[in-house]
Amino acid sequence: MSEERHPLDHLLRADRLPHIWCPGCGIGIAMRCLVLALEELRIPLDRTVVVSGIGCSARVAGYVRLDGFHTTHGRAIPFATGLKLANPDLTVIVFSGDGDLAAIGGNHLIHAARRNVDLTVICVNNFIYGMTGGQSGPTTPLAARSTTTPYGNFEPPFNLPALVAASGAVYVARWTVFHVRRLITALQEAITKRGFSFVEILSPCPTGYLRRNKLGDALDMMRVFKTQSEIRHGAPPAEVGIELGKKLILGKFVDLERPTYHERMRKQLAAFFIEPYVEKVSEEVEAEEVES
Amino acid sequence: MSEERHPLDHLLRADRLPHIWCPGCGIGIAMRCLVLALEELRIPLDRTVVVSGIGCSARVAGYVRLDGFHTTHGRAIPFATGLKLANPDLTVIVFSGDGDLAAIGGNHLIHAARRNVDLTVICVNNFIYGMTGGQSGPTTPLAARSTTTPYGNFEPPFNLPALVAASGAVYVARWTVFHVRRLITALQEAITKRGFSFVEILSPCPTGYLRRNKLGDALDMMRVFKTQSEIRHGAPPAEVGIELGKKLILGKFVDLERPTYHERMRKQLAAFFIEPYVEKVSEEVEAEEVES
Amino acid sequence: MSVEPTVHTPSRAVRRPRGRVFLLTERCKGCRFCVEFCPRHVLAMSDRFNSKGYHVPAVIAEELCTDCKMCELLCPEFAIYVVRLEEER
Amino acid sequence: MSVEPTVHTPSRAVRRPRGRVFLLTERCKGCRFCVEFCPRHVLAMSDRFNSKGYHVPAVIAEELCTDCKMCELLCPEFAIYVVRLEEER
Amino acid sequence: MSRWEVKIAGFGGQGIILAGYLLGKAAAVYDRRHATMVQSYGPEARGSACNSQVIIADEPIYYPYLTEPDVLIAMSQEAYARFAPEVKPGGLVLIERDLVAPDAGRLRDEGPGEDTVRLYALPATKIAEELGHRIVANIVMLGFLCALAPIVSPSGMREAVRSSLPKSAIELNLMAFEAGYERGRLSRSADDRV
Amino acid sequence: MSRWEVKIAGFGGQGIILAGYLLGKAAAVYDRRHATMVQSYGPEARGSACNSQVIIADEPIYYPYLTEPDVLIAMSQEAYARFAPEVKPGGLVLIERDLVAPDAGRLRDEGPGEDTVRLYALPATKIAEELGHRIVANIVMLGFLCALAPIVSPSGMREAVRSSLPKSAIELNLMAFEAGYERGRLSRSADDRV
Amino acid sequence: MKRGPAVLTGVHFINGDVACAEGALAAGCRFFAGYPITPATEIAERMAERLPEVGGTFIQMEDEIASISAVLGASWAGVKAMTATSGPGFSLMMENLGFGYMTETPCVIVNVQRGGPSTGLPTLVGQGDMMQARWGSHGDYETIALAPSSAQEMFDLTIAAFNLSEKYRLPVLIMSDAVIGHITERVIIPPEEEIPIVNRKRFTGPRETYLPYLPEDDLVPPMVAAGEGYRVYITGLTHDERGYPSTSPDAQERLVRRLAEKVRRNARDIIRLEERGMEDADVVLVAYGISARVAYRAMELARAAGRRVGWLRLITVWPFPEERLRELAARVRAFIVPELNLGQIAREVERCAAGRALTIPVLRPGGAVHDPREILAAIEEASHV
Amino acid sequence: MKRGPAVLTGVHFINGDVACAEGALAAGCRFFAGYPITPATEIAERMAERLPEVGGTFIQMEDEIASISAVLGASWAGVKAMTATSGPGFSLMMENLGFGYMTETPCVIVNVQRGGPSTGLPTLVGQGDMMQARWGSHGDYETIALAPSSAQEMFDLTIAAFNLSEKYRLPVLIMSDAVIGHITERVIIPPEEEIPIVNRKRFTGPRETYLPYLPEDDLVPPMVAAGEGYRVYITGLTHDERGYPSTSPDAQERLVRRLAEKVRRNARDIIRLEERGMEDADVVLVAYGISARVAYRAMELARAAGRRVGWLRLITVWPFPEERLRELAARVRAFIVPELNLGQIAREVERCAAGRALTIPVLRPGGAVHDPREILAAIEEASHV
Ligand SMILES: Cc1ncc(C[n+]2csc(CCOP(=O)(O)OP(=O)(O)O)c2C)c(N)n1
Ligand SMILES: Cc1ncc(C[n+]2csc(CCOP(=O)(O)OP(=O)(O)O)c2C)c(N)n1
Ligand code: SF4
Ligand code: SF4
Ligand code: SF4
Ligand code: SF4
Ligand code: SF4
Ligand code: SF4
Ligand SMILES: [Mg+2]
Ligand SMILES: [Mg+2]
Repeated sequence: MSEERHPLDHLLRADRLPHIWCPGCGIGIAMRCLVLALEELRIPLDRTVVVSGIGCSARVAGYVRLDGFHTTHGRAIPFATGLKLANPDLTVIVFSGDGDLAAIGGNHLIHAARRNVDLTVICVNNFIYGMTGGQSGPTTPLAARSTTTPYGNFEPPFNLPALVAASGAVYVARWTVFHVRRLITALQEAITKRGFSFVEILSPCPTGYLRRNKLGDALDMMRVFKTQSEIRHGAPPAEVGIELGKKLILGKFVDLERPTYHERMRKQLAAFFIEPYVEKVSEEVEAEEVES
Repeated sequence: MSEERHPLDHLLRADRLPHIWCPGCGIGIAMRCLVLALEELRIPLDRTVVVSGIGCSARVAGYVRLDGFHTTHGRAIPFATGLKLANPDLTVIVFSGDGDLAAIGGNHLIHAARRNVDLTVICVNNFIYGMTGGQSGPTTPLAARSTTTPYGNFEPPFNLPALVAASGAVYVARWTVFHVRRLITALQEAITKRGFSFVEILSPCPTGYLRRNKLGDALDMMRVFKTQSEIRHGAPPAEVGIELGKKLILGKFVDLERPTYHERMRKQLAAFFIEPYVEKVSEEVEAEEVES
Repeated sequence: MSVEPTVHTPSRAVRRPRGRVFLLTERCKGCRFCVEFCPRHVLAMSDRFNSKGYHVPAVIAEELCTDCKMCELLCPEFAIYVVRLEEER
Repeated sequence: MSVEPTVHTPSRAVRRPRGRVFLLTERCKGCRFCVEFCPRHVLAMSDRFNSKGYHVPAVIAEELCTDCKMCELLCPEFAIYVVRLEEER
Repeated sequence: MSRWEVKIAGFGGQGIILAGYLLGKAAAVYDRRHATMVQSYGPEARGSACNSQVIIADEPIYYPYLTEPDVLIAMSQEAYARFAPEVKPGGLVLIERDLVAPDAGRLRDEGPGEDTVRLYALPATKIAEELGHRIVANIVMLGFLCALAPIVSPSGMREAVRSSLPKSAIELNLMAFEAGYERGRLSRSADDRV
Repeated sequence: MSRWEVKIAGFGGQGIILAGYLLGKAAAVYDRRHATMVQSYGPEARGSACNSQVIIADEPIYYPYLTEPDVLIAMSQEAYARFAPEVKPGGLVLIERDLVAPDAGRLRDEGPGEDTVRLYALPATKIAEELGHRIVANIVMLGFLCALAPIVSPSGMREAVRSSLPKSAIELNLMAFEAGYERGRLSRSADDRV
Repeated sequence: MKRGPAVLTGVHFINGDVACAEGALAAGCRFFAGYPITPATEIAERMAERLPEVGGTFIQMEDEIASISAVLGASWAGVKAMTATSGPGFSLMMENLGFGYMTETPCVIVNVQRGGPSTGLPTLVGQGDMMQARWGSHGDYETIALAPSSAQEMFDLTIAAFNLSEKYRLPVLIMSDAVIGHITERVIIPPEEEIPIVNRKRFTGPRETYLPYLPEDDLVPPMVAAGEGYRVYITGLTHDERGYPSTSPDAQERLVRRLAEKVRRNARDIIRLEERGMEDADVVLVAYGISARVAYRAMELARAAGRRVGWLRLITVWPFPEERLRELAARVRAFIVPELNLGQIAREVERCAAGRALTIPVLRPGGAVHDPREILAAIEEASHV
Repeated sequence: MKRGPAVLTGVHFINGDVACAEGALAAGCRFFAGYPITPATEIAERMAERLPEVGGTFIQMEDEIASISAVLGASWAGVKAMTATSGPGFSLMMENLGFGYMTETPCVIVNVQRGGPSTGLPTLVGQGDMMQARWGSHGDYETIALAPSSAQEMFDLTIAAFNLSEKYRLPVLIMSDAVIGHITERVIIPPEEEIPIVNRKRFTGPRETYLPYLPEDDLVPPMVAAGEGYRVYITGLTHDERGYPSTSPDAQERLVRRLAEKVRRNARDIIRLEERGMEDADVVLVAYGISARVAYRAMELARAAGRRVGWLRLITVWPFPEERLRELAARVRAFIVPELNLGQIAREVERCAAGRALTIPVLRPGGAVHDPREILAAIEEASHV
């Protein structure tokens, strides 16, 4: 009962395993689902890029055997936007944490959704800032304890699916690391979807979140994922906010067609460049009176 | 037919008039509506503060005779949050432009709405970056020309009411600078509302937007506001996106009750501090293994 | 078009409010909002320039003014305002 | 509970797939997901430690394994995997 | 003269910067000389005082600010009041007649003297309006200037107009230039000089 | 001795830092001496090697790193292998018996010599488990240390435990301390010494 | 809700970050806005726990830009306010830090430095942000930056930082490092009444006469808070004494010069140094933060070997103690500057030495402190030139 | 879609911002991400118009942080990329600029400086960000910064900046100013084939042998692009030659030293200066950007008055031309440094002068350039000491 290579090792930087995640951390499962989704999709992996910010979840970019960019905290999406726009042939996947994408990176998230750039954003929501040791974040449930909410959190969390849907995302889904098969399917749909797609993955952080909130260990959280979830495809995003003690609503909430950034760009530009280039006084010369 | 003082001069820094705004610019009207709303509300103006970022609209903070803070581009909301949290007795009004609040400042906008801090955010949407001379922004309609979209804009704009509603705002309304009386009422409601309220004000920018888009002058835009608007109170925010050639949907879209940041804070903290203070090894000492 | 029963308070019911229009010419930037949106056509653009070179409006029919304050409310420049006249008896 | 007509291919219909479980012990961190969520109770935690001091699971009933791969899918460590056995004939 | 310093001044919206630009472009691109233009304007988006400073020379120009303008084109009273006193003795001052009232004093040409300038007035805006749009008053002024001083070649100016403006505007602007130029040629002897 | 350098080393999660903290606190707060603790750990959130370095002295401590530890508490094989060689000749090495296998060589006490240390082994985790929870193995070790070397006063240690831990944990930790201390007192003459 | 004492008088064994938080509370800080980042997080965590106990406000913002903005806002509400971060967050704060200098907003910003550049070495020490502290925001201004060398100083200097910031109306920086932030040491917190507290000068005259940017003799204008009825207008644009924007080069000259001069002219009041062995020194170690403690050890070793070595610890790093350095340069042979960067403060030392004394940087880019013997080697070298 | 020529060969009368954009296009830049800000906006506006004509991509991002992040991303897609901003936006870019240095990402960042600090004087000139260019991001690193003095140089140096950035794999800064950005001048664009273009060294060997951070003799590692199959892992953490994160002080030493050394060792290749009258000078004006042109006028005036004045224009400001300054310090009486700040480059001059020559800063905090007579006065002063 022991052999050298895991069947997925060729898709991983196996020389870096074991990874740094804690026992019971769900990020490893999320990473496998990504890798499996990619393998089954049979898209050219040489042109598939994973971009992350900073955080435990963001370490995924360094474990998958793909081009991986571990950027700065919160900036994975604009970096990915630059990659994708400069080379539209790339499949660009952003994989990062809830704090990274929705706290410091929240603005990039909504703007990328608005632009409908063809990116897939995968957000590991572990309800906490894992890497820095368990501070609250924009997904921490009300009343939860964290090192920065020692008396219980009193800031309501974002409903991320609602936020990205209101911003313009064309594909929005939520699963947990327990729902591996469905998650793999969702990732495949998201990756193949043209435009901005978003998958939220609920995941246990025993070290930073569960322990402090007396929610047991990672296994207990997995049991919660198993028993307290309700799959409601097409649920209105506004109704899928996560509240302690209520069912976790999972499923595919948004899947619609809208021209992507590139599609709109091509269409808009096609009307021009009929005449040869002529140097003109651009209106700047007259825009003498601008400020700030 | 001439007299020294305008009846509102006492609420303005009249020594700074005429203001810097262009002929036909709507910001002056929006400013008057704010001033009139405040005057009629009879709240203590000594404790009313206007905070702005940078932009033409943001100059309002320097013309009203109130405590005014003209902060940095995009940062009016967090500055205002600091003011309000440090002194909850203040009435804190953020007044700024669409670029300031929704482009560079977009993250603060959604987070403040999420927290439901008791702020009133007034956003002058002139569809453009006025102060820097007419660049496109996150509210510029599709196909519109600007100095940075010389071939027509191909980024879909935000639907701001939908964005802030999805983020948690308790009061969301949209009016134009033509609808002065309704706007005044809306501002009064927003200011008296407990929690995060948001009022979008559509306003002509003849210099940066109309001229370049052959939409005539400010007066033409005012006529559009008058004739092409449809008031639909309670319209679902998702349905009020602005599209060229379609009716402008105005009205009060959201007005609901949700505990404010301060209310939740007080409630959450009330359960503590029953025992006298004891120095304890906070869990930090054991959180030896954190990073980044 | 009011369908409410009219209470006859003879001395007031027939009178309509009247206003006197004031203009701070040096503030005006000639946007014409006041002229366009005055429901009683009290104002018109004049040939006059102020010192910044902006055309300013003129009052052409003050007697029609109902003190509705639309001009005042819509002026971006705080350049025009209306004072209600004592009611004529 | 299939309501489709069953085609009798006798040698296959009665056989269920079987798997062999492999464990990369040095990767395991003892989270117990594989043990808990194996529908056939093929695994159990053992007393053994790996060199990092984590308890690792043991295969206690490999013959029950249906190669459903749940253990493999849920292992956060890429520490366990299942290989389908040649079907017994 | 191998070096010209020209100041064009007025309000935002009068095409002050464009005028400076065209002048410089004519010199730099079509007359193949060195030229610089720096501009200055206020914080307002519209209507504040603004000016452009153009230097044309045969040598590279290091210091791009005027030390003593050879020419001032004043399109507003404020511009005139502020900048006329700086003009080099014997220099040229062109004013928009309907917007600027010149004072007495040094500016009257009372014979060549230490402290005098040559002052010409032109109703450029009126001329422009007659041509179709007041927006080309600046170009009328440029034509006027071209005729009164050998700063740039008229052909260079025409090329600058042609190569710089949107197609639809070229004709009107060329007409404005010619109108100004014509007035300038006449003025050299006639009474446009104040 | 007026100055003690103590290294406590093991894995994240073994309470290595807490042990160092309590030791330092006993010295600084209750024995009123100077004390510093610096810690070191890897990038992993859990399970990587970590250690704490404690210096206790009567004088202010400028350089807070150990130059030659007087005492090493090794809670893992890795820690033992890495740090035991650094211990000062004649110094004290305490190991968690069930996790560390000491090598032969310099560490055996073959009579006082240049290159020897005093090595004691204690099944601290087992003792802790017997008391109720393996988490207090670190405190067992501290008790053991207190009995074997006059670094801090036992009463100081007890106070440090009482003032530092959540109420619910104090009793267990004090029991752990006493258990270790008792074993240490016995060991001073007995066979816990390896 | 006020349940805990603000000043925890007594003897403690706490780490530098916790001591910093306690110092802030003792100084009267009642507002903290921050964003977690190793190795500064414990300051926020301590504040999160302690501020509600004393009736203050803690908020974790969405990022560091929001954090410093909220701190500036709170300061204008009349409350002493602070944030704490490390390199990446410090970089993000640069724009709004400049707003703080321009609007003369008192507040304290703590940077617990880790190894850089970029994400670098999150858990390990560095001192690479020392020049950034001086030059990191656009435009020119003067700042005050203090560099603590112990947990005790994390407490003491945080109080000093608040006092300086209130006195001179500007953001004051505490440039700590990962070792000093995490070192756990004895910290003695004195009784409340023994802690000197400086509060901003308040204007209390009639509204009509108040000019928010009219300085007094010390070049500092008295301040008011929002809500007090003075109806101030505060802008990051260049402004005149009324606070109104101005685009005149003169206004720029007056304002920006004064912002610098109020620090420069008061340099003697601001600068703190600690010195040892200067009487007979012909080589002087110049260091700060954890490096100063390592250098101290090197001095001990060198003195034991008969070298005449002095030790100058920069407690105030900015404004740089030019005067003292120039004095020393005239009489010592060399300065040795050990730093955990590629040579930042060493450049300042070199400039002040003006060729009169040698400057020998001893550099490591971070990750670990020096081995005292590296410094010793430089002393030997300097003693032989 | 490719309809316009990338290189607009010919004689133009354009402003510095437009020339900068044209320079970028001529250098091969095909990606621009930016955010409007006076006085740099025209660069973005020109790029918005021109890039689609040459098949490139222009995007206006939501802020400056996003802009620089997108630029770094585009560069890793193998495309030459640029952004342009002014002080406030430059400050916001600091964190991700550091990521660019750490990951050795070629790109060009233009800062058209205006009066600061903070919002300051948006439309008016300043040179207050010169030290920020060197020290603005946390941690220690070396940078390359060029200071154009004319519209022509906005064109030329933008090409040079791209070439240096490609050659040495780092973000290169163009530190322009509001006058140079807006000055309209004759700009001569040479034929395409006369423009020297440097492209990053590409690795083309077998995948297995590629180590993304294994430097060659010039200390620069060859680069690959995302999507080429090399499966690189790029991180802002301290990393080894494989690009893998490492927390060893050794890895830090090797990486961070090399990042600095690759600039320092190649300083001669990087540094460009322009000099006049140095043969007989006993006073030397040291200046850059618009101030250099003003100083030139002062030199003319002084020479006319019989003063032996030299003129040294810093085209490369960082790395600072230490060597040349030290040489000159040995033989001239004084350096005069006119700057539109409170004395930034003057400090570097002072440091290099090492007491051998006097350093006389002539300072204005911005809003307007110097009157040449102010500089003349300093020359007179220096000539009399
Ligand atoms: C600018 C900046 N601020 C703060 C940090 C510190 N930091 C690193 S990861 C992190 C939070 C990570 O939380 P999340 O994105 O939820 O990821 P997780 O670790 O939970 O997977 C923070 C605050 C940083 N690296 N950079
Ligand atoms: C950090 C920073 N980036 C850019 C700018 C330049 N800037 C000033 S105002 C403005 C846009 C203003 O647009 P908006 O908020 O819509 O206000 P408007 O002028 O249209 O009222 C920009 C980009 C700045 N001041 N600071
Ligand atoms: S801290 Fe939480 S998120 Fe990070 S590795 Fe550990 S369990 Fe996972
Ligand atoms: S530019 Fe536009 S928004 Fe700004 S003042 Fe002019 S009209 Fe108003
Ligand atoms: S008050 Fe009404 S009626 Fe009178 S002038 Fe104004 S808009 Fe016209
Ligand atoms: S609305 Fe005001 S600014 Fe406009 S024309 Fe009338 S008075 Fe003048
Ligand atoms: S494959 Fe399925 S049945 Fe077999 S051990 Fe794994 S989980 Fe159990
Ligand atoms: S799921 Fe993986 S890590 Fe967890 S116990 Fe099983 S083999 Fe070990
Ligand atoms: Mg998280
Ligand atoms: Mg706008």
